[in-house]
Amino acid sequence: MEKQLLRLNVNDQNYEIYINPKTLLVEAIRDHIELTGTKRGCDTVSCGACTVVVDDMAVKACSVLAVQAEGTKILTSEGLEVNGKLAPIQKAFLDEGAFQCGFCTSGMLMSSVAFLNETKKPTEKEIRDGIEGNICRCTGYNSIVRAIDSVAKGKYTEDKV
Amino acid sequence: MISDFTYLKPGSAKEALKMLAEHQDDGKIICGGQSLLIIMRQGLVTPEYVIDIKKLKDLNYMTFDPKDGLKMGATTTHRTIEKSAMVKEKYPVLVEMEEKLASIQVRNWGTIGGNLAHADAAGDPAPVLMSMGGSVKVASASGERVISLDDFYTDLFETAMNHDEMIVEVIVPPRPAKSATKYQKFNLLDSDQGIVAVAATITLNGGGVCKDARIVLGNAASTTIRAKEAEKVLIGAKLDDAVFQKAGEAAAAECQPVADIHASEEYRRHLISILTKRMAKAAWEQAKISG
Amino acid sequence: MSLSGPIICPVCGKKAKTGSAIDCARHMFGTGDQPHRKWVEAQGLSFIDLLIEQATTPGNRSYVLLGEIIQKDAEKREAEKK
Amino acid sequence: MIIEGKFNINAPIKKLWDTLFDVEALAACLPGAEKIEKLDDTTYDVTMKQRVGIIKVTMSGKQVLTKVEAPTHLEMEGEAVDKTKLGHMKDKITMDLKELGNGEVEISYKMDVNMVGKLAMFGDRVMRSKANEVEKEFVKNLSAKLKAL
Amino acid sequence: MNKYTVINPHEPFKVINTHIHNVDGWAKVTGRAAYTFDIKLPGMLYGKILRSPHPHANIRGIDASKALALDGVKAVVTGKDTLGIKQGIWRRYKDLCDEQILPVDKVRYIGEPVAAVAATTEEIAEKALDLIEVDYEVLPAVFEPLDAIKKGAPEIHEGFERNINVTRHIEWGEVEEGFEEAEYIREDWFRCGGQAHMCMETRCAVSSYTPDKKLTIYHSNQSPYYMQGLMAGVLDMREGDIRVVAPYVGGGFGGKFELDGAIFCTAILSMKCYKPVKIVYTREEDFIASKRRTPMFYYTRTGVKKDGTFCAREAKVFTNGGAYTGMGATALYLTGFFHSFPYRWKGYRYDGYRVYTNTLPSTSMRGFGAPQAMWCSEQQIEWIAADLGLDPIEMRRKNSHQEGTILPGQATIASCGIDQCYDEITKWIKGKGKLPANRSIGISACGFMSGGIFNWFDSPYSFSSAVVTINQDGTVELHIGAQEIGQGSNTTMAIICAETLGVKVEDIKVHSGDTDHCPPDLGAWGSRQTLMTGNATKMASENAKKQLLEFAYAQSGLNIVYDLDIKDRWVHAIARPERGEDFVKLVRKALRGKDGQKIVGRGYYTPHRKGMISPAYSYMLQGVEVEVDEETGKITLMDSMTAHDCGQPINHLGLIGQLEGAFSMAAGYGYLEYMPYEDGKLMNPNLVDYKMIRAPEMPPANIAEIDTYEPEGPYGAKEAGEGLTNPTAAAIGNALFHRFGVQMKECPVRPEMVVNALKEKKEKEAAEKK
Repeated sequence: MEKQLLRLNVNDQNYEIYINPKTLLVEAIRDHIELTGTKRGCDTVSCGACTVVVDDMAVKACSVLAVQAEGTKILTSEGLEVNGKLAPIQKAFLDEGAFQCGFCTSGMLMSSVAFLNETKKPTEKEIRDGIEGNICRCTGYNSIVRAIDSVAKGKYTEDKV
Repeated sequence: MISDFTYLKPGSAKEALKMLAEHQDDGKIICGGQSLLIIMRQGLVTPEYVIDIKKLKDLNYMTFDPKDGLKMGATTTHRTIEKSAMVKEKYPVLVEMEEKLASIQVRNWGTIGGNLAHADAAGDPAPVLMSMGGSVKVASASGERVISLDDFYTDLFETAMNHDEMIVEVIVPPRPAKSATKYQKFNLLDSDQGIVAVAATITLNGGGVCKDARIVLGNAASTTIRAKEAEKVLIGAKLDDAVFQKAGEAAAAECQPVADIHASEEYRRHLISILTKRMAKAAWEQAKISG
Repeated sequence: MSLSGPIICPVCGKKAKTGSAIDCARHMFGTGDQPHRKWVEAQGLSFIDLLIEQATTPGNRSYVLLGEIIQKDAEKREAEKK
Repeated sequence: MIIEGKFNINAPIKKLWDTLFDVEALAACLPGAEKIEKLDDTTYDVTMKQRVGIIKVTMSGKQVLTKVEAPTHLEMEGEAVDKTKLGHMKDKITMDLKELGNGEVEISYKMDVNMVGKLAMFGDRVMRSKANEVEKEFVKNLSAKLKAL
Repeated sequence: MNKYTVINPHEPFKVINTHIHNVDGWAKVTGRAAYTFDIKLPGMLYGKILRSPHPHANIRGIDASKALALDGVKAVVTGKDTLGIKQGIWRRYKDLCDEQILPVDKVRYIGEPVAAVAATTEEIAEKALDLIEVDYEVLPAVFEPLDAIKKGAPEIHEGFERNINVTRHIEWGEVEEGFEEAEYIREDWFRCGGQAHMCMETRCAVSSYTPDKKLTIYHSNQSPYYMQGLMAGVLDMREGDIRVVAPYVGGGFGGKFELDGAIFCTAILSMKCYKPVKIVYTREEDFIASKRRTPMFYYTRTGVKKDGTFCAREAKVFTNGGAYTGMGATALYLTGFFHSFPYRWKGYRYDGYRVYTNTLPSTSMRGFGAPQAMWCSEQQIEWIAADLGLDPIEMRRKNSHQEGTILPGQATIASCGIDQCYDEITKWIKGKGKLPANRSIGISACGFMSGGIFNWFDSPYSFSSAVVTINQDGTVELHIGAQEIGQGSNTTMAIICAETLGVKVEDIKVHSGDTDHCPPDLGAWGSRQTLMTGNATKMASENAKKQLLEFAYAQSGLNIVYDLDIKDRWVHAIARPERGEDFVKLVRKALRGKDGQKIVGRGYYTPHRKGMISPAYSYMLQGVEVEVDEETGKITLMDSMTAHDCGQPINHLGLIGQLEGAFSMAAGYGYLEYMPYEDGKLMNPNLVDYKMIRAPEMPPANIAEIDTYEPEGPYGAKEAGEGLTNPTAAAIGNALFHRFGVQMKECPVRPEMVVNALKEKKEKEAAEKK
């Protein structure tokens, strides 16, 4: 199959890649752009390890064709930290120990970021529903919920400047 | 592994229909792709042409007027419906249903048209929309027609659409006075599809008697189905717990569920009877207080 | 007939826990290796069938049955010795 | 996976039995049957095409009669592979015909189907629902055929 | 959200049990942590494995010529390309080494590898699989242990009559006397299901064989040292010629310390074409062809006195071993051992039989046999209490282990905080007051080991070892063979090292997961690393510190009766802490004094005279509040409380994470995670149909941390995080018992089972009325 040129904007950086149109967004990001923070954990759009933020929305990158993401702004876990400065959600994950093996963490962070941008004063239930598309086999989720909650409650506001 | 295909990106619905007319059975419309890409990855579906309508602005709209009701373009995402203040006011059950549909990621990218066209008997929107008397407008290069959801599903993963047709609009009639719809699915995890699901719409007359009832069952047969026997029990009756119980039993008797690892046929019937009873009652209680 | 000493496993010579035949039977099931199994089979019993019976039905029928055979065997051997 | 079912046909049992063994007639009645060919006394070459929504499956393989007690009992075994490598299946089918006395014959069948591969992912739900549908269609076609004979 | 209580905390440490970020944290939250899954080497090929569609079949022949002709295919290997060596972790017991990863002539379960392909892309490799023709002779198969043991059942392994793979027998105390003394005896039969490890990172490996006959393997595993040894065995190479690197590992849970198809097939493919080869299992492959928790059939008989004093217990167990032994023999032993826990008995007896079947092999999984043991034991105890009209908590309490309890020939309990666990759980239950009608509480007790004393691998090395090197700038290199798989062991070891040396955690660089650079260690299993590698790390740190302090003594000219110590990078006399010197300065002087040699401390640990099972035991109680929809049977977890005696906690955040994580996995085992088989085929090998707890299903996890002191552990530490996988399922069962009076004997408890049990109960009651 003839490859076609695709322009993607990932973490504020423009990339030009040549892909087969059947390439999934997660494959474009991992295999072509070589940002491997985004993971894959299943083949059934179940686990959320491949979650990235597309135009401010959390999306599972294994359920989107890369060509469908042309013209959007994509954010991955590598784009959260800027010049060595961690984003509030990253700090909160460290403070709460909201990860163990770390394989789901990138996806979990991206779901959290999109959720926090959208929901200002979330209840615990809303936070849990906000990450229900992401499986974590290690933590039992509660530390992740605490991390999201602490960001929502403004614990890291001074960092936002 | 997904098999190779030619990717087509039409600029308008009209162009998309032209492509579809050209490729017919070899072409496949993709919108959110949340269901399609899974089965394509499994190699179960191998289209030669994939026509991407996800970004079509002319299919992405939501309008409401008291006479015609709610009209949603096919590419309206689940999340848009869930977050719409208008939908929440006019059709609160749609918001309740959407909040329980899979996960935020899926709702962000997946679309109402794609969901209905996929024709999964365990899908969430179909029972609710069918229960509210909804229909879809399907179009082909040669014209448009409106199909009531009652007639839309013909078999497992099959619809009344021809190969050159696609859903362009979802239509929900205005809610009658003294009417309410309730929906619940039985699942093991919050984000799961239903092992079974029931949507119930109850419309009351002035005297509190059931004027109309529409009971729709999800995943209780090879397609989403109306539980017409259960409806008969309800219509014209003065509603009380005994009637709801009877309606539940009727629905359980008329549905045609199959067994799988999650539930036996018998247990599915049992669940249908419980959920039908509960949803009919919940809809009745809400209908009593609604304008 | 009573034995002069505690029951000793006819296969490996291990002294039964309380000296009784039923304990020796338990020891045989517990060890379950080829020599022990072979001994049981040689008595015309099916080791595995006894085991399944013991594990899947109430009571201690298999233990008792094998215990009786071990007892008889011990008695026989003691008599032979004499 | 075991699929069982039962249906009634209004016809004399002998006629029914013969129709079932008439390869051409059977192929015409069985929905999706693309080919049924008799290879020898007990072996048939069968190709069935089924469609589940957008998924197309074409299974082809051999069915072997393992027990025939005319006109009441029939057993067969077979194996088939999907053309596009979606998977393969093995089946054991038992069929019993019973005269009900009112001119009707009750046909009961039991299929023990074992599927491997991607098809198995869809598994039970699809197979059962499809079996149900095929049965209905088959009964309709067979009844019509018998009437016409 | 969650309540966290600490009971009898010890003197505060400088580093231990303070709020320390995970040392791998920054890499994991920035997406930079590279897993085996992410590795791409120059010129790398991609491999795929062809798997058996049959549960039991002879391989008559394999024709790969069409596959080899496909453009891009570089190599195909089958069993014939291997040495055919049967492998297993039981190097001491050859009989139990029964698995050829690529079998030469016979397959024994659906999904077993049959051939492997290496190609330039994954897609080509997958296409090539379809072109390999395998001629199978299908054999009759058997799937359930109680069928496989019957006369006439198919023989799965030659010479294993009735398919009995392993038997294990435990007996101590006076069992018969105990039963004679008993005034009430209860017998029950249980079934426990399997469970998938479901690591987020599926099994994967990259192997690179070079012309100098050296093999480098990147592999997602729990014990690089085991992998090195096992691979050397199957390839007939020297261990030293194989380097195994386990970079960041995306979860293990007991499922990644045996050879898998990925590591074996990449290695032999790479040896065939001298190029790096990568294989990543799909999620489906990971379900059908990795291993699982052992399904068990349990019979247990318990005798007690009317006042609730426990007398004796005996159990018989048949386990579904699947096609190969793997780690399953140990699970068979440990389930029997922990079935007696945490109680004192006059006598205890256990007979366990592991049976081969034509299903996925069963192996170790977090809890290692104990979750099954507790599912049966803790429910039966609850029923006995009800039968006798006794308070279940008080009945448990009066029979529980204490400090000094001896299990003859097996174990001596040195530290035990279970009494306080009962107090905390009682407080939690009382604090709830009257529950709504649709809710109930269940509790369950448990004890678990802190590191297994099993040298099945026949290693001549210490069980754990560590090397501490101090650089001239005061930074410290800590080399350990322990494996970080997410449980936080690197952080725990850094904490122990920093505390012991008297420096800060940021001074420590931890090196692990590489057999070329780290000392041998048996790896991450059996809750062993905190205690065993912890002891080795402490010893190595003390050793380095002592060398440093020798210089400090020499140069300070202190009176010989003064003791020196280091805290917060300050070397000082304990009696006069203000008198001292900066750590880094001292290090520089010491290096010059040692002729420029770095200070290197060595530490090692192997348990001695600690019984047969483990050097130490932790204790815990789990309470759950459960809501059940009586009509649909749906189970919802509303709240939970864990009281855990974990010795001295080392890594505070790690401890919480381990307890919460163990709870979620254990609760899943109790009511969600179900592995149904049909004709040997797993029916739900995907994350749509295999249900696991997600964020909305997870209840608050309240924790009471009970700090005891374990003399054998580093700073008094012992196990936390694996043991809690054990009691939870039974706690859920007990909640159902209290609500409805139904006795659930099979786990996981699915809603349909609840509905059926209630129906049965009603029918029985109606029949009794008549």
